[in-house]
Amino acid sequence: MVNVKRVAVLCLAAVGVAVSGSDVLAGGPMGTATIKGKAMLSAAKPSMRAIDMGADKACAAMHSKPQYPQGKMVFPDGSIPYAFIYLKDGVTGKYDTPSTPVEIDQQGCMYRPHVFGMIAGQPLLIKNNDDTAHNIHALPKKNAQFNFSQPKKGLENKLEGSKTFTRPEVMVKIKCDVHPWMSAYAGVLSHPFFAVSGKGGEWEIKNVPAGKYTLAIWHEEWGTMEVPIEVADGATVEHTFTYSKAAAQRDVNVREVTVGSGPIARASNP
Amino acid sequence: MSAATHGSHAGHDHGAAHGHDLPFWRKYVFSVDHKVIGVQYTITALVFLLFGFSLMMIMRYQLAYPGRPLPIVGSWLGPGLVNADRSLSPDGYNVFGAMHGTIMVFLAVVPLVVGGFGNYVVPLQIGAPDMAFPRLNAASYWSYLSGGLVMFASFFMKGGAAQSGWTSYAPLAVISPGQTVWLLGMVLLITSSLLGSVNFIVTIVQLRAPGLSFFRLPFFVWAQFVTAFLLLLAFPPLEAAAILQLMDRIAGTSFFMPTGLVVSGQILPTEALPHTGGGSPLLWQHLFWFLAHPEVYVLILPAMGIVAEVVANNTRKPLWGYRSMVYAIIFLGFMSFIVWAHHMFMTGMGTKLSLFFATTTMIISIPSVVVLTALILSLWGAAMRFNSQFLFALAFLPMFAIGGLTGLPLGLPASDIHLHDTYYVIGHFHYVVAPGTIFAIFAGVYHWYPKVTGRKMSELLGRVHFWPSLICMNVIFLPMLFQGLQGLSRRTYDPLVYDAGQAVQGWHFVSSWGAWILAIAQIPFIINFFWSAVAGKKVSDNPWDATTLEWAAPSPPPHGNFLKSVSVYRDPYVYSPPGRPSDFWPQNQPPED
Amino acid sequence: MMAGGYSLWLPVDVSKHGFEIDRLIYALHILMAVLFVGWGIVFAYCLVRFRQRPGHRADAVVIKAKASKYAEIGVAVFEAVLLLAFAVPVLARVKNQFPSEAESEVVRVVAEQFAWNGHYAGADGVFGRTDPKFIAPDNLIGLDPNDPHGTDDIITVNELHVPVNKPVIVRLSSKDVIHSFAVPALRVKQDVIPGMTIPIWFEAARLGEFDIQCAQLCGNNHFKMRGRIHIDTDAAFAEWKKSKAPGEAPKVSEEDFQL
Amino acid sequence: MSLKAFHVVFVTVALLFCTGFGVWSIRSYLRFGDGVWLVLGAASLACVPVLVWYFRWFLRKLKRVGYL
Amino acid sequence: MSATAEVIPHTVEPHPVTGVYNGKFGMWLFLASEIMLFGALFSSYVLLRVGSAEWPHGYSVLNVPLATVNTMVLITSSVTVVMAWYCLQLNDFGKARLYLLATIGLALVFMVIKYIEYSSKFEHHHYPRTNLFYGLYFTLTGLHGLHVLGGILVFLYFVGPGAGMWKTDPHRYTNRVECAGLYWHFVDLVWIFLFPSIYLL
Repeated sequence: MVNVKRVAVLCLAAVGVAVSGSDVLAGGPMGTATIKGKAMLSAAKPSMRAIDMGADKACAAMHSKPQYPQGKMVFPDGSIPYAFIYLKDGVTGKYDTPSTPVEIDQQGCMYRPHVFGMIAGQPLLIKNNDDTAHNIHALPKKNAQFNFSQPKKGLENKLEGSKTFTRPEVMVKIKCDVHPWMSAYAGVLSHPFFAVSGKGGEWEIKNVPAGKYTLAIWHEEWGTMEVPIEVADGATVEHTFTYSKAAAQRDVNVREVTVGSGPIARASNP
Repeated sequence: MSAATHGSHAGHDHGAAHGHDLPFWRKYVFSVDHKVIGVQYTITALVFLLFGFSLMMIMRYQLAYPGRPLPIVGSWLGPGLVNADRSLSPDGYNVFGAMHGTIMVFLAVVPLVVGGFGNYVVPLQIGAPDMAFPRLNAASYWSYLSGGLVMFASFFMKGGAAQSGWTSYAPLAVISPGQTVWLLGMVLLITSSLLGSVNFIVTIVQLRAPGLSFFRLPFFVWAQFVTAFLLLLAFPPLEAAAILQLMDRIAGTSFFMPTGLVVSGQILPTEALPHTGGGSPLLWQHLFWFLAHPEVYVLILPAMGIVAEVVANNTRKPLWGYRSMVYAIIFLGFMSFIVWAHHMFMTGMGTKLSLFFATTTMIISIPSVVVLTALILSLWGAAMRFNSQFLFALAFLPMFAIGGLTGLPLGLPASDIHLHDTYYVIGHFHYVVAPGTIFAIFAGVYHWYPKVTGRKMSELLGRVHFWPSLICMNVIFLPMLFQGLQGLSRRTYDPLVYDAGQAVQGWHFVSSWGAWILAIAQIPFIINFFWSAVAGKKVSDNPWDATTLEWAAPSPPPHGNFLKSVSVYRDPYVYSPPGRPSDFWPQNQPPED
Repeated sequence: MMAGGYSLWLPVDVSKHGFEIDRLIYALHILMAVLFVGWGIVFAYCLVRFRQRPGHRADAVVIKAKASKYAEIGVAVFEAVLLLAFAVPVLARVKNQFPSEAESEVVRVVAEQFAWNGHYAGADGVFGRTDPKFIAPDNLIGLDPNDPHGTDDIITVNELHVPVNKPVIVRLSSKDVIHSFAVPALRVKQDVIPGMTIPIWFEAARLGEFDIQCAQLCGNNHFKMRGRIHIDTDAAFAEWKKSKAPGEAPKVSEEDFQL
Repeated sequence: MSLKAFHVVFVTVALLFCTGFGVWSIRSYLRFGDGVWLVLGAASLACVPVLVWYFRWFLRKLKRVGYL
Repeated sequence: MSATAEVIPHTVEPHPVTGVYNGKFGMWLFLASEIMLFGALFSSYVLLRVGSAEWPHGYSVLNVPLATVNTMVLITSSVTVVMAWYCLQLNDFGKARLYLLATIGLALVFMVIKYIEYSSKFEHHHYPRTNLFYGLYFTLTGLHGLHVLGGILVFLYFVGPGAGMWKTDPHRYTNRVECAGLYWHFVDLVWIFLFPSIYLL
């Protein structure tokens, strides 16, 4: 049994690191402007069910309270966490790839953090803190797929060089196939100007050089939005992204099929 | 007939003159001589046999001690195959499992019994100077070797080796890494088998010595003949299947991918998996098993042939029921094409179809019983000479009996419900191929070694090799039958996950130690194999007092095989003929002699 | 070496049809033992009696062994009997003679890498529509939220509950690759083929909790694809269903959010 | 079976094919009214007498050659 | 090591009992395996088609006139290859060579038409992955095309570097052309089955 409170604190700390992605970086031109704001939802809250962790007793035992899908979280004031905000266009400089890895932890059969940003080529450190088997299945479109298992507690894999995500891609989904509810998203960029919204939907991108940019937001459930933005040295620009409807743009080919079904086997038709 | 005699003459004259002026690499490396190719096949396949066995020994460590870091080898294996703590990873387990099956079947056992023994012995036993198409024969070997190297190289490629089982069931195989290289390797191996089988059939039909009618052929040649037909007709459907799966993987077709798949939460088609659907996963299984069931007989028929040779020679009496054995294996060959779907009883096929295949499966067990019974009855009234090859041939009989009998519960769809895809299946077919076919291979090596090298292998080391091998084989595979009866699924990386696995974990421990001791028991064989080649006792051309034609050639036979033309005057196994002082009467000895 | 009703030989059988399969397996093993021992006796006798020794010469005269012919005919007859008298009726009963849906409990099982998703029709007895586009972490089988039949459906992961002494029909389907639904204790096994829905049925005779295994290699965590099947009394089953029924949408407070 | 024998089989199959395809094309023409079908059908049927003539010529010319 | 062939009986002269020489026997066995290969693919085609809810008619999506021309081209090429073999039997190497060159030419025409067909499909964004029909179309005709390509290479060898054998061993050369002809007939026969089943039905 893991102390839930402690986990929560740790995770908040993890989000904190991701929010200030720009602190860690050097190489290209760094500025003094700050862009910050909130991610909000004005539409009706989504209906959700608690995650059924009965699939793996080891997972269920790690939680005293029901867990909900992170992508559907909405705070009572309508703010939403786990939105990924980044400068989509307008960044010109070339930025170094940091050698400090981005850490993904598997804890209580959830990924911590659920959404994070990284720079293409930055190493990934994946840890298993659960007393059960996980597999880590990345489903990128532009980068190389990976899919491996960590069958027990304490194992960790460091992916670097050609093994990590080497090309910018927003977003890469990471999934655990053993525990189908487990997913994480990585925003892979070529520069350090990104943030992930946290408590109160707040986010902040620091050290932005003066210039004109396209500021974009991505959210797993609500989709993407873009806004042009201009910053001057030393200035702080605020922008609040508000999703007004379920913009869920899932790039799926909608078909009229029932999941996993098809013609009933003729011979053994009841 | 005169043409054949003339041909043999020419062969000798030519061979004697030709054998000397070839440079080393033409004589021993890129040779077109069936004997050199046979030896190349044998040695390559023995290396693959050892390699495939090593993969299994690593897997057995994980099964005996789930999750424990691998000693020694753990640090040699790449990060895909082992976890950070150097224990075997689930991916590594699947890779090793798939490659163990592939290597053992396609790269070790079939090349040994067909490519190795078939190539070396068949032309000699029919009195031919070489195979019908020597260059095709060489092409067959080099195609096999390239296929093998491609398979081996796949371990070091991005994505690693195949990990979807040797059966490569779609859709898993279509979406798993490593499979493309596996398919390319298979295409090369299939090509090799096709070239080889065409060569064998033509050789056996066209190149027999004068007087060697079909019913005077040694049983081994018959076995190779039927085997060649199985390879010729059963492999192309697998090639077709491999082409289709290759298209699925690289061109994005959906032959084996049905509509509406959701892989890892992604609805197909996606950019990475552009499968539009509409295909049938069962199509792959039908095409695969249409090959793979005859393939089982490809594994076992030549082994029966070797055992028959060794038994006849060392009992010093003719085989009991030679003709019925021949008819039995011809019938077996035909039937093996209509039993394939007994591997698919659990796929939801209709009961009528199930019963059809169950019936053909029961029918096909009869000829196996005939052959086995004939071999056992051949012992009656014998004067047995217990040398190493005979010990292995004798051990083949009960081991193959267990393997064959345990096939019965799997051949009936009702009992198969409980036993399908459990360790019972593994125990069953390993009894057929491991202490079965591989023991026959050992018997063949000890038997024909003097022909190849002119020297005998050590009898002492032979016995040191035989007894631990026999015991260990049973220690490994008998527990699997019990594990299977408990319902433990095969291909389970960590058996402790399941109740059934926990109940029978002790057997895993026993099996694994059996496997490791078996490996040690092969050391005397390896020493014997190489040491005897230089220091073994020199022997005459016919050290076992055998009757078949290969012993009429010098040891080792020169290029062109026979010093003078051979003709055949009688049945293959005229041992202890009444009224003659000698207890054997070679096929080529004229009657007035 | 005992755990959960497993012994050295066949494991515990809690189904009503299982004894027939077990009987067939026993009969087959008796046949196998008879044949093996029969061969073994001849074999062993030969090994001792017909060794090479001075003055002994092999007898090349062909023995007319009628025994072998009888043995072979015997085997063929025995196999025919097994096939016709045992295997066929069992197979027909298990595969063809389905109970009526009205009198049975119908469950859908949607397999995926690497879990068994259970789907119960809920109080209205009608399965909700499913569609891949609705698949989400909290909706693993893609239940259509707009379908009124689906609102009361029960979804489980790796956990099935079935009533005892009542026929159960399981409709098997797969989201991705081939799996195999195996419950050794119930003597049930069926490959789950994507693109097809394959129904099977069984009737449990005893209470308990048993393993669901995946018997077909389905990927790197194939070994982790273990579910549990609970065989409950009618009352307990109804109780469980009630406890699982989705009620009002849960009120999620800020404290439930864990970042 | 020699090449001659196989050629006999081949020409027979080709004859059957030309007849069948000709008839099929004409029927398609009647169904869809597309002139292409008429051309194809006529050409294919025209091949039939040509092939028959060739067949007879071939058999006469290769009388010496064996079928095995 | 062409000399090895001399030591092996029945390389040129037929076996007295079977009545054929080794090469022809081997070629027929090879064709038997080819029948199994294409048979398996045809069975897959039938199975997939029967299992599909809808299936386009070949003539509605494929270019039948072009394929008809291709069929005629292949039938003609079978005639020329038989003639080449016959001319060799009459000791007329010059004429045989012309017939072989004609066969190669016709095979090349076939490949060019095939190329035109394929590229127009790609222009319309019809790829093997488009649907099952196109998948099978490209796989079956592509594999057949590879066989045609193999035949072209063999015939090129016979008129090019392999032609020297006509001087040293004319009988064997004639046999080789016969074997290649058998293969070529088989490839053409496959097309005669492929054409109606893919383009017309």
